[in-house]
Amino acid sequence: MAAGGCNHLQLSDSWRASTKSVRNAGMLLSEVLIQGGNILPEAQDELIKGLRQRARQIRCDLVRMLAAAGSGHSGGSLSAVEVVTALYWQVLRIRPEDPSWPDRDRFVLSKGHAAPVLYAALAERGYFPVEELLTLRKLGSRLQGHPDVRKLPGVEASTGSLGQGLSVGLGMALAGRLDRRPYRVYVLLGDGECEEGQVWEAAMAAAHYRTGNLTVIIDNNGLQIDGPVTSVLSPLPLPEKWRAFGWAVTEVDGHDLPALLQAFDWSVGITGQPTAIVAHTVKGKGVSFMENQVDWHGKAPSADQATCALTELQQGGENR
Amino acid sequence: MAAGGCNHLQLSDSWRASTKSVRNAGMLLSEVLIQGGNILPEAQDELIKGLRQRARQIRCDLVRMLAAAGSGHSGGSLSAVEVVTALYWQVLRIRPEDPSWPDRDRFVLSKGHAAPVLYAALAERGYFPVEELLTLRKLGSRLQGHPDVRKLPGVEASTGSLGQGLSVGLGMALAGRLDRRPYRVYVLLGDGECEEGQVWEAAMAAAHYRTGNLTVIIDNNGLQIDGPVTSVLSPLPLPEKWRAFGWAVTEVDGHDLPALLQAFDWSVGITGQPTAIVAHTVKGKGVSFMENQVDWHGKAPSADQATCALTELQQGGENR
Amino acid sequence: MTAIQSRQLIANRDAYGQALVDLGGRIPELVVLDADLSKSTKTSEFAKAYPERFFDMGIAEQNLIGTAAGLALAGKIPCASTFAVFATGRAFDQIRNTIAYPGLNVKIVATHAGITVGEDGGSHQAIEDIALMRVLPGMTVIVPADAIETEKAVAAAVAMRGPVYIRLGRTAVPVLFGEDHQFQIGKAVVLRDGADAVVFATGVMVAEALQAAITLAERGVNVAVVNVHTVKPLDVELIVELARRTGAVVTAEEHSIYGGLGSAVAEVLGEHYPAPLVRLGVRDRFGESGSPAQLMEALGLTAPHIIKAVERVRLRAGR
Amino acid sequence: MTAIQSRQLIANRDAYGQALVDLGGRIPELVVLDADLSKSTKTSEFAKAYPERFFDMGIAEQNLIGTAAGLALAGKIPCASTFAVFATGRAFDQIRNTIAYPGLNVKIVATHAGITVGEDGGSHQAIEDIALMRVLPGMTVIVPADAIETEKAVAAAVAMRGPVYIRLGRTAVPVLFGEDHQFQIGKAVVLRDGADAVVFATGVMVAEALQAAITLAERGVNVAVVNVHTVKPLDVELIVELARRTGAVVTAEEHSIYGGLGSAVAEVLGEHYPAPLVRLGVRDRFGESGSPAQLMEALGLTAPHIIKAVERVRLRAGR
Ligand SMILES: Cc1ncc(C[n+]2csc(CCOP(=O)(O)OP(=O)(O)O)c2C)c(N)n1
Ligand SMILES: Cc1ncc(C[n+]2csc(CCOP(=O)(O)OP(=O)(O)O)c2C)c(N)n1
Ligand SMILES: [Mg+2]
Ligand SMILES: [Mg+2]
Repeated sequence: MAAGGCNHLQLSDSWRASTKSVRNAGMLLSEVLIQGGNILPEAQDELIKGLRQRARQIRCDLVRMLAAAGSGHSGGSLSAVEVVTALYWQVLRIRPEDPSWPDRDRFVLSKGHAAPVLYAALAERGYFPVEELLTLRKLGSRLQGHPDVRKLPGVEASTGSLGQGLSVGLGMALAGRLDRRPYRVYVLLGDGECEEGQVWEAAMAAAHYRTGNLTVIIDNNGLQIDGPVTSVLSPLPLPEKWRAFGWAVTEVDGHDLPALLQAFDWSVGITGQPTAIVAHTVKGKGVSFMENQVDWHGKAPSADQATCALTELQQGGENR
Repeated sequence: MAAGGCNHLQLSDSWRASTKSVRNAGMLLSEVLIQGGNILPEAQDELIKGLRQRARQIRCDLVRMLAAAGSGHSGGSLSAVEVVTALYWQVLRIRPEDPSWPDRDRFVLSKGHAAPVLYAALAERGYFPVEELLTLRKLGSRLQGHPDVRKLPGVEASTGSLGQGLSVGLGMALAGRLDRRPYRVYVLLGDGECEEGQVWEAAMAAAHYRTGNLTVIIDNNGLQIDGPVTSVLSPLPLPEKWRAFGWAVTEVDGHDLPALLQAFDWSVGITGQPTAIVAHTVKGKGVSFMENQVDWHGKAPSADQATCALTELQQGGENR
Repeated sequence: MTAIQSRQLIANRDAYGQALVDLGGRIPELVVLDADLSKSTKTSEFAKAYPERFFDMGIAEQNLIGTAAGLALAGKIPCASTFAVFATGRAFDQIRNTIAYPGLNVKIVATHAGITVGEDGGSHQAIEDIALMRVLPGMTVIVPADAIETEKAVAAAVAMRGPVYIRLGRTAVPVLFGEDHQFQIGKAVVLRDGADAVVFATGVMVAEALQAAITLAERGVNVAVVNVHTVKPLDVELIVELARRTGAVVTAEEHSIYGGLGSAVAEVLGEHYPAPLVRLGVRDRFGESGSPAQLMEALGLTAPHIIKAVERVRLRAGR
Repeated sequence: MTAIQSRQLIANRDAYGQALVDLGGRIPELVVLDADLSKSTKTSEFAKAYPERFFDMGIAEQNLIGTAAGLALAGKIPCASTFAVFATGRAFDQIRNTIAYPGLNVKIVATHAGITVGEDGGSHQAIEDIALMRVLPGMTVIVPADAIETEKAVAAAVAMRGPVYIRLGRTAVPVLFGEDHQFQIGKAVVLRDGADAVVFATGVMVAEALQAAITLAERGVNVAVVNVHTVKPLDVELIVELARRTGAVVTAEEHSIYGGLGSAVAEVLGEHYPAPLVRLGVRDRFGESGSPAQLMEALGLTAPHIIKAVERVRLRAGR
């Protein structure tokens, strides 16, 4: 296993063990970490290191699958890697071997065009074979251009038409409360997506129904398709808007894994009110020629570009 | 002319004269009034007295036309009477004899179910005969259940499907700016209507495009159809939401005519930013048995109820 | 042969409210959503009986549908209601992409469809909702003719898996059927047989068609009347059979002549048994204010108009 | 008789971008709006040429349409663009109530219609947009077949008063017509005459139909091909004439078989000249990811499928 490599890295056994024990104790590991619980400092370091490796692995998966597909959304997949990594390897209580476990936490990718990052996470988490990632967008594939809940295990909702996922998450959250199930619902929105009125309908309703089991993460990468969000049609300032709509809000560097874990822990602690995490991110993060480039929104790398990107990712080292 | 009566009152000549001269001087009378300009105090009193009489006249028209129609929206028409009166008799620069004058100010009744209050104002302002009000909702009438821009002069947009009027107003405001026309656009929204996502799409866009020529008035009567807005699906707090969406906001007692005039003057003074006036009102205002009664949202008074209501309105006196 | 069994008038939406209350007791997964029109759609009845399973989403139809989708994904059986014009039009993309595309188990039960909305006028009179729902792959579209059929349709919709659209009107309509009325989704019902022409009717037009048939029978013209309560999936077999038997086809619906029952029958005829057809419906215009009865008359949707249509189509068929 | 004049491939949306720039210079009232897809819809060309008359409304299709309505009410001629699935579905109620009901002078020009959207998959492939727009009273619905026709359609739409929907695809398609192509809204065009059957085609299917006709001619079957670029108002006269002349009718469209051209022709046949009909289109299913060519093949929308449809309908017509 090459350190910093882009192979299917496995986390070290010690990390696995520590994670497991904490999970079994009914607490989030991150919670323990942040609140200075009695976890060994090496385990903390190990956890974050493992997550970083995981994030890098997912970026490599993204580059490979997008290049193989020849089309797809690179920028907004890459910007969400840490958010998705934190969710799937630390936050979500899920059972990849039992995708319809009724008590599972739900993740709705409302910005459905970032399907590749969801697929990569699901594959790496064991929902389906990693090799299947290379069928992305091909005729007959379970990996549709936008997530299709009928086709792929682990996908919680069909998305792609922007602005609809929060309503779906709200419905799930209401059902969870009705059934007295302990699950939480997480919804990832784009910043451009926040221009859709339905987002605000759902935001208003979630606050009205005090769905404390509902958390939104906004991938605030500053870009949409036609340009920077501030020049196309500014949805900013986001925190003020969500607060005015009755949500508890925090802001975080969306590539800083410890900060993200802390934010997720914060969200669990808030009850009787939905929570929003505004994650400041870089579109195309991790591939230098894609970073902050609006043109890389809906484009896949060529084979050459993919090679460059993979090299760069592999050289990035532990802390990139 | 019975003082405080419910006939088609004409304002006294002195008021007309003073209004006219100030208008001719290119200023809003209300502006002069508020800013302590050199208008005679009697003219001030006369103006407000005239507007109050006008408002009462419109309430009487509403009761009569709704009773004649046998159906229609009483509560939300009555709550908007002062707002509409202030607009049509003081704020809007319009020419009833030339309804398509390109430089006219525009008023869009986004809460289209309050059509009766718009029709009453248009009739009283001379757009069409007052008697025609009694054809409301009848087959073949120009007074459709919800405003139809094709049918009735003075109606600026077809509305009735809630949440759409602000977008229309935004389009008009953008066109005005493009054509360098001096007109302003006013849009009246319901508080329940603010639950529609399209309202927030339009709000975001208007702020982005800095349409200083666009003013929203929210008829904050606290009720929608299924109950109080706070129990159905709370859109509150409204000022915070509009502010977070980039609007300049003021709050006002929506039945206090001097305060309304002041608010409209304030809105004219704000440039480079759209303005929102949150008008706190009473649904069913002026008819005691309708006030704050959710059941009077979409109901017309019977003949007996109308008689009661008219008596009450006629006894209300000058300052009611 | 069924005739109009009762002069009792009940609004289908009232039957819907009652059906919800009944089903709510038996089916714990049933949840109901509305968009600030629960008193009009009669979901308020369910809200009273099962407050914790009722969600008023306010004036926000997009979110109404999206939330229903989420509830369905979590195992609930949601019925989402509002006026037909807003249910289908304001939330079309939500129904399309979040419900129909994944085939979710959501029932959209809309009231105030058609021109019998009356005085509210054209902005509130859905004449396109059947067309909108029919074009969605996998969507079942039901238009009950009376209170009894409404009750059975709602129960059947809740009992099946997958998305269903049920179209109800505002006004009270004659009760046509008895409690023993057999209702099966997708199975049209011959209410009256006849060899001289066939009228395929749906919703409020079924009663008008029956009346027209009675009048015509007095004149010696025997017209079959078929209640096409399910516009999708269409009972193709029965339609072809009746078209073959009569050779003269009329459709009658309180809906645009584009995209609804008339189009559906035209498609079947073209592809299976070409025959002269007259479609009765709203002919490319919006509704307007007026009483329901005035509008039905003005827009040509009453029994006398069906009679004329039958005469016209028989002429064309060379009878 | 026209045949495929050129092997040149141009996407209709590119022609749209060009048309906007041309018209922008001549028509000062022309304004263009988009919803964060200007590079895809090609309204970005207009934005570059006339920045002050271009409005990007962000990802907010409802407001896109509503703002266009307001601009029209103030005397502008707005062209509002985004993907077809969102233009028609996400903003249906806005188009219905704020544009079609008052008959406003707004042109909705949508791109990325149909399954040739390709890899983005079913959520992005509008197969219902024609049905949605056709049911709206007074709405003109145009589906150009190539770049030349797109240019002329856009110019004609801007020149007429009232709401128009123009449907464009994503992919490059063969240029069929020359600069001298006569285009008139509502007038279908016989591209190829023939007495053995008629294919009424629209949009990308026109080229497929021509190809099918050429192959069939080699086998001695002479098929008329009609370019029905205007689905509404429909050229009823021409359709009846061709149906009468051939007695065997096929329709071909990159759209659901419900509510689009196929239904429109079925309606005309039923009401004017009953004749055997086969409708080619998407048969009650959503699209999926794949290349445009793969999908056209998989969903049965290529020349060979048209040939089979012609054979089928001729068999039914007893030929
Ligand atoms: C309703 C809808 N309108 C338009 C689109 C086309 N579209 C896909 S991605 C995108 C931009 C999204 O921007 P943002 O939400 O900021 O996503 P990110 O930057 O994270 O990729 C648009 C307009 C869509 N998918 N859905
Ligand atoms: C899109 C839409 N949904 C629902 C309705 C039905 N409706 C008419 S009035 C109304 C309540 C409006 O409440 P509010 O905006 O507070 O108006 P007001 O209290 O001033 O009458 C509703 C739900 C509608 N007209 N349009
Ligand atoms: Mg973004
Ligand atoms: Mg209110």
